[in-house]
Amino acid sequence: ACGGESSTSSEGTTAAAADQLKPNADLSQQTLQITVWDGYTPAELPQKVKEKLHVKDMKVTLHDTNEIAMTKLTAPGDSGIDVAFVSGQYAQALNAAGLLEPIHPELIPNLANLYPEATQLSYDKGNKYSVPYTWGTTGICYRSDLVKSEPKSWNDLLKPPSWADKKVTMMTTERWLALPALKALGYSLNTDKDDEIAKVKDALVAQKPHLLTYDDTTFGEKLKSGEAVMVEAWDGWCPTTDPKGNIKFVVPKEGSDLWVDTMVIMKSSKNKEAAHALINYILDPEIHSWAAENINYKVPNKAAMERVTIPKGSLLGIKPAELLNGESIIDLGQASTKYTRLSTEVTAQQ
Amino acid sequence: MRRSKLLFVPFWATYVFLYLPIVVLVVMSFNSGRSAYTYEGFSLKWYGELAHDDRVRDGLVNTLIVAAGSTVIATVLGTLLAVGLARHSRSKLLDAIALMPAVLPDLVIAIGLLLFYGLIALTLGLYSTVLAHGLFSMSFVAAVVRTRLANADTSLEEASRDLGAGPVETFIRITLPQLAPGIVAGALLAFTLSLDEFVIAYFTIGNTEQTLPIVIYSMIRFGVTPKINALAAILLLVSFTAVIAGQRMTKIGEARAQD
Amino acid sequence: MKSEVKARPVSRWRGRRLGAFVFLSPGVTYLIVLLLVPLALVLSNTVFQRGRFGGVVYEFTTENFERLVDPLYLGVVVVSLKLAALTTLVALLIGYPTAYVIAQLPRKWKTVALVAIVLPFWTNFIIRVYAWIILLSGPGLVNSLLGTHMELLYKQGTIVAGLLYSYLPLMVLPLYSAIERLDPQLREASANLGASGFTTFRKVTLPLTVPGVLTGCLFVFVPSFGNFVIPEILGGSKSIMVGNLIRDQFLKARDWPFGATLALALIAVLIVLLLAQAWAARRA
Amino acid sequence: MLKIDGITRRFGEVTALDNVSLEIGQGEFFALLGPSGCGKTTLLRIIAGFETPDAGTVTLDGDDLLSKQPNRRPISLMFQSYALFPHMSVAKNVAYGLERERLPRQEVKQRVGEVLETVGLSAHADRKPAQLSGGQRQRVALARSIVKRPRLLLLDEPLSALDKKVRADMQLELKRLQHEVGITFVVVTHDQEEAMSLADRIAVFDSGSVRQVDRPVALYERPRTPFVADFVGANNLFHGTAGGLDGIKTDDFGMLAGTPLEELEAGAKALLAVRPEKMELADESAARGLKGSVLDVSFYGGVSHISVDVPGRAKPVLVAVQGASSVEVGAKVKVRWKAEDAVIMAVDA
Amino acid sequence: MLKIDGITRRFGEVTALDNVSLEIGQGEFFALLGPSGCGKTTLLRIIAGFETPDAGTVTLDGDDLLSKQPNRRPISLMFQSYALFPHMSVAKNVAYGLERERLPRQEVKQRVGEVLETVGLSAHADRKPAQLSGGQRQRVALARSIVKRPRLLLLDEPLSALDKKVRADMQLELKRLQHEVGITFVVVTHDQEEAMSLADRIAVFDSGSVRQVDRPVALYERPRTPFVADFVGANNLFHGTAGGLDGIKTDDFGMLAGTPLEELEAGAKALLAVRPEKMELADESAARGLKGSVLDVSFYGGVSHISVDVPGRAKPVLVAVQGASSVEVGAKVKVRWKAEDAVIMAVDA
Ligand SMILES: Nc1ncnc2c1ncn2[C@@H]1O[C@H](COP(=O)(O)OP(=O)(O)OP(=O)(O)O)[C@@H](O)[C@H]1O
Ligand SMILES: Nc1ncnc2c1ncn2[C@@H]1O[C@H](COP(=O)(O)OP(=O)(O)OP(=O)(O)O)[C@@H](O)[C@H]1O
Ligand SMILES: NCCCCNCCCN
Ligand SMILES: [Mg+2]
Ligand SMILES: [Mg+2]
Repeated sequence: ACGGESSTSSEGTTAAAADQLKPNADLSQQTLQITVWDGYTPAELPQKVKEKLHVKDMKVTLHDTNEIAMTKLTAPGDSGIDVAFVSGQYAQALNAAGLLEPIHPELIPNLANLYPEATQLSYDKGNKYSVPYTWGTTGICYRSDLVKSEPKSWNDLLKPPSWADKKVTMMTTERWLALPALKALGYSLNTDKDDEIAKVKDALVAQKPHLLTYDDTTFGEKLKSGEAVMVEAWDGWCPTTDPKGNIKFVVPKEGSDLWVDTMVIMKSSKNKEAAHALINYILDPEIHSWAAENINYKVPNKAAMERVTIPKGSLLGIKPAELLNGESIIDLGQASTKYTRLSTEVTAQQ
Repeated sequence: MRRSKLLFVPFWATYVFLYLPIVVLVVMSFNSGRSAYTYEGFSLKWYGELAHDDRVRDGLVNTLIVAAGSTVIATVLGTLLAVGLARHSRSKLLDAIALMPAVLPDLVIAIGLLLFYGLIALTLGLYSTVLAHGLFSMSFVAAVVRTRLANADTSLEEASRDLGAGPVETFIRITLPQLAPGIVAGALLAFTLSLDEFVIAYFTIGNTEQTLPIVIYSMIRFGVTPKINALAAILLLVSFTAVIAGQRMTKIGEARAQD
Repeated sequence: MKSEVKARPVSRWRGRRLGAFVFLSPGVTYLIVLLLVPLALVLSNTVFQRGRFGGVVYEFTTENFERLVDPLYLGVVVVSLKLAALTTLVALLIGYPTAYVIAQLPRKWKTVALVAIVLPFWTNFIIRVYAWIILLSGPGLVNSLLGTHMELLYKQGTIVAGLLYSYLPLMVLPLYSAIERLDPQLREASANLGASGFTTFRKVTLPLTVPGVLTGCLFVFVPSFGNFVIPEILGGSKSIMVGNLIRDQFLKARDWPFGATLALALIAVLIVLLLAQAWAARRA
Repeated sequence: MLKIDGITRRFGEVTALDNVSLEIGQGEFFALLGPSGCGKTTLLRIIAGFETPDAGTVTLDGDDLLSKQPNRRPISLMFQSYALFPHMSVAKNVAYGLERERLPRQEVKQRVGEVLETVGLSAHADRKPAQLSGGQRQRVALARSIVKRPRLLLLDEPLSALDKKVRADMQLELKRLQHEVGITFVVVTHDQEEAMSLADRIAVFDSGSVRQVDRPVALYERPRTPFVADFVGANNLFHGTAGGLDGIKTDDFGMLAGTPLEELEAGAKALLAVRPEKMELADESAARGLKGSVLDVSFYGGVSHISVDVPGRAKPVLVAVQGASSVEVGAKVKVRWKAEDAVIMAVDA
Repeated sequence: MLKIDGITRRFGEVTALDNVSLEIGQGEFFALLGPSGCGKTTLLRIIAGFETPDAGTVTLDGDDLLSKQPNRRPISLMFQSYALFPHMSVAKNVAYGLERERLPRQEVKQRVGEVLETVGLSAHADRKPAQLSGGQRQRVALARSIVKRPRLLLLDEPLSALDKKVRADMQLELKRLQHEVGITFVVVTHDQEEAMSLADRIAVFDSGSVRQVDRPVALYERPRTPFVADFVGANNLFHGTAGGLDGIKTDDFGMLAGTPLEELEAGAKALLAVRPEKMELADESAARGLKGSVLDVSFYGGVSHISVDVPGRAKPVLVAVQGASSVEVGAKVKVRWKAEDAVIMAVDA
């Protein structure tokens, strides 16, 4: 939490003086280039945007991970990107690096559609430079028919019982690799204390022989096939809606995180009015609800969520208040290397 | 001379090893279910889905453009480089530098080029990837061609010079045909590597273009689906057709040359 | 007469220089602009500090090099060397006979066999790697066929298999190129002097194709050594390699200075290998 | 004994060997002589196992050779193009065959040393083939094949790149090997003198077929076919029809004196052959002989060849005399010979 | 005129050429003769531009040759190892040089056809070198270098793989080229007869140095150094000390008759040389001559060589007689010669 404070008040926001933007700019003179995860926006979005906003053109680049997006966005030279989709702590880092255009709320009337909770996220209180797109938490996803007892604690994953030995997976994206142990040990997700991180490391190294594998993307498949019985998972990617109905999700009793994927506008953009118009358009309940229905992630948009019919077993029903129980992950600046190091040290262990 | 039968064991083993996963991919592409592991019945629906996927089609076209362009650059420059290094240079350092792009991790090249293109404020596009792929492909071509130049009998080149051909003409008419199998092997390698290359393409391609590996990489994050298998199968089919057509063309070409 | 004697070395040199210029300048220019300059850009980072939020702060430091010698990283290097060496060895053992047989095939089959080596690679690297998961995973094909439940994935052996699968053509093609040009009479002479097929191979064919062997080994060893995708997908990230380390610094830790330092170390190892290769190839 | 029976080998349209049969005795020095491209190398390659015949058998002391792998045949072949191992030193090249027999190192070293001494290359033992001159390479190839002392030694033009002196030494050495070690030799050579002086018997080939197999003197003095008469040694040939026991009838020169090898039907086509050294150059005013004028005098060291243009003959008549000759170009002369020095043979229709 | 001046070439320890100087006239047929490895090929390669000398100059009609690129020299070299282009047919190989001169297609075709006819390979025009026999390959190499009709033609053992018949044809062809086209020839050959009969002048090399340059007959009959006497043609050599105008004094045989080439100081070391064909074989009871017994009789076609063991001499005396000889091995004989047939020369200390 303290990390969050320090970074929101850091050089980024203060240094980046807002451009004067014209509310009535001629959008037909502007084009849009966005970068986003594959499948994270509707395929027909560019077409619709062109029709609705009358921008000259809109193109979509896809990125696979936050990290790759960051590399492209932070490289010298003009990335050519107007709007980027990145997770909260990365938006925070981009802003700290002075790369983001402050959000002009007057150009995004649809901000009003957001849950109030979604305007008070610790990496960017007040949505000064980012607008949330989806949010969720991390927990244990498991096969209810294959576990002898339902997991309740992160320790069930960290020290799997014999029936789950070599049938559990963890994510390696470093902050999420540390999450179960941090929470199990009762530490903050944003700790930069060396002794705490050392303890986390011990726990993870001890866990390693009992793992099936590390897996950031296909853990759902492994559960379905029965190779794994318990996995660390983001809520939306835990296939609880599988017709067989034997996959369940639980947030362990020690607590978990609140992650947010956001939209940001690059300072280098030459189409800032159009960029704002795009974000505003996406916050339209009709458009935004598409994300919840198609990618199974909750959206922080009250109006949108109200349109969604929640299927049986879906985690879309988790309420914002519950989500806020999770600790927001924020960028740790220099100290974030400690987590890289942790990840390296754990995986390098033979 | 009779060849030892024993040698055919590793020979066939190699092909089985290379094709076993491919066969599995193709079979699973006809899976009616969504699972990558369990075959649930025959279906062509994944091919149907693929047919409507513009991203895949555009990616394929871009990939072929990049592979063809970079192979041309690499084959020409790499062959010249190989001959230059073998015949006109004694510098081991130059030898080593010429091999570096082939052996540096993709990522280092990718980051380097990203920085470089940024520094000179180049607007990225397909061509920036063509140049980047040309870089490592050239190095592969040069290395493969050099394995043929090693110990090569220089008296053929001498004979050509003696008969009045200048260095360039000798190169084209004598050296090049001698090197042909090496050049073909090198070009094949270059084309193949470019078709498959992801990291460098990712960092050097313009924001509006994607190559197939980039498309696939993002499609595959949730694991293999039969749609991706179908894509692999189609790629194989296209490759086989291209190769067979190529064979035919060379045969016709050779027949013509005989006349 | 005297002036001719003087004129001679100069103009001979000119002739040679012209050849060197014609053959070397295009490739060398390309290498300088697109390899050396970008590398210099990356490597210039090694002496600077990571910015607080990633990026580079242009303040001199030796910290990156101090970190480099940490036993943790050395351990990763050792594992990488081991896996890459094993991959190279196996690739050579099955790649050589394969290339050898291809080189002896009748002309029309030669091309077919050669193309068949690279054809699978015209699909896609990641798809092919995933195909191995289909084959080897718990519910995968091998286990179904054998009726077993062995865990075949996520082991160092699986990484080696994956690397082998990915880089075998890089072994076969240079070997083919080298073997193809051998004078068949040399093998005949050897047989005539009483050497068995194997002895002929060991004493004549192999030594004469050393340049191809060296190139093939380099082509397989180095990308194996620097690979990060296969340890991740097939090894389940349980054993990481140098490539993963570098990737993580650039893409996860956003610690470019340290990533560049690791890359520098890798390049140094490579240069040693490349120089050794160039030396051995020239000797052969 | 090496028995070659009915060997045929075709390369596409070319028939390199056409039903060749030969028997070569144990310890014999056998030479193959014939025009360039007549199939000599092909025959050696079949015996050594590098070429498979389309028909025929080859046996060595009764054992079928063709079914054996090349390295299992007790045969050394010296390749016409040497086929030296470029990556091995001269000594290593020569030692190669011995090492395959697992001989003790010391013995290998000694035998290699000896044979290099013999071929005069002791000083070059450590050089690579690329650092040798043409003749030196050929001697390495020779050394490499003789050092094994195989039962059968096949030499394909073994001395063609050597000067007379070295060649004479090598010839002596081959003879010595034949006598001391009892090796059977089959040697291809285009050098007739070499074949004549070395070989016990010579087979003359033409276009893939054997034309005559005989001892050297018999071959030279009693050629059985026009081809052999023409090919072996220089010869002056006259065409005509058989005309009894002591000559042939020709259109241009009337009756020419000679000795038929076998009885010929009167009127059958016949050929009369006189060796240049049997030709005598006589004064224009001599009683007998064909009139002509000296066209050219060539000095060949030990002998001189005088070409005499005889009206009525397309080719000049060749006369050999010892030493340098004093006759001048343009001189009018007569050429003549003794009836017993001229051979008459039948010409196949 | 080709002028070679002070050419030296070393390979590491080996001095392949040691300060060689030669002048070869326009249109001359010049032969290089010398033992295997004496530097002949190296000299041709320097003239053609594939080897750089460590010292010395080469000029052609006054123009410096060494500064010219090989392809700019008006010279054709026929390589000892042929160096045929394996990927081109025979016709293409031969046409290569002409095409470089951008001659009209029709002319190229015609000239290639002619030269292939000359070397007897018209039927093989479309084959690849790998499909040819050794001798056929050599003829392609020859055809390829002569078809260009360069000012200077360098031939390195051009006929070594050919049988006598084809070789004689080729020799005639070379002579014709020399006369009709006026090409200057420098030919390396180990075949002394060839050198003698073809060349206008011959240079005898030994270990990288020129020992004698002379017209064939002079070289044969008046060798100036013991090396030349021994190397060129067979010779019977006797060592002794100069003993006036008509012989040398020897330890074993007393005074031997001969003719000194130049005045020798009495008592200086001297060598007497008698050619085998100048040797006479006499009855044991003859008045003059050295006593001996017949060791061996070899038949060489036109001549026979008789080795006579003469007590007191390590090497047998060689006697050449025309035709087959009737003398028997073991016979007691005497060998003798005329004083004017024996050459006496000085021996360097
Ligand atoms: N590249 C080389 N390295 C070392 N020595 C060499 C090299 N080339 C030639 N020689 C040596 O130089 C000498 C002269 O060689 P050259 O080829 O000129 O001889 P040659 O007179 O042509 O002999 P031959 O009649 O046998 O062909 C030989 O002793 C040979 O071994
Ligand atoms: N691989 C081949 N393909 C086609 N023709 C061939 C092949 N090898 C040899 N020939 C032909 O077969 C014939 C016999 O060749 P071979 O090499 O046996 O001749 P040779 O008697 O050794 O001649 P030389 O004395 O010239 O070496 C030649 O006419 C040659 O052109
Ligand atoms: N790394 C951020 C975690 C949240 C999941 N977002 C991934 C988006 C891919 N659909
Ligand atoms: Mg032959
Ligand atoms: Mg030579």
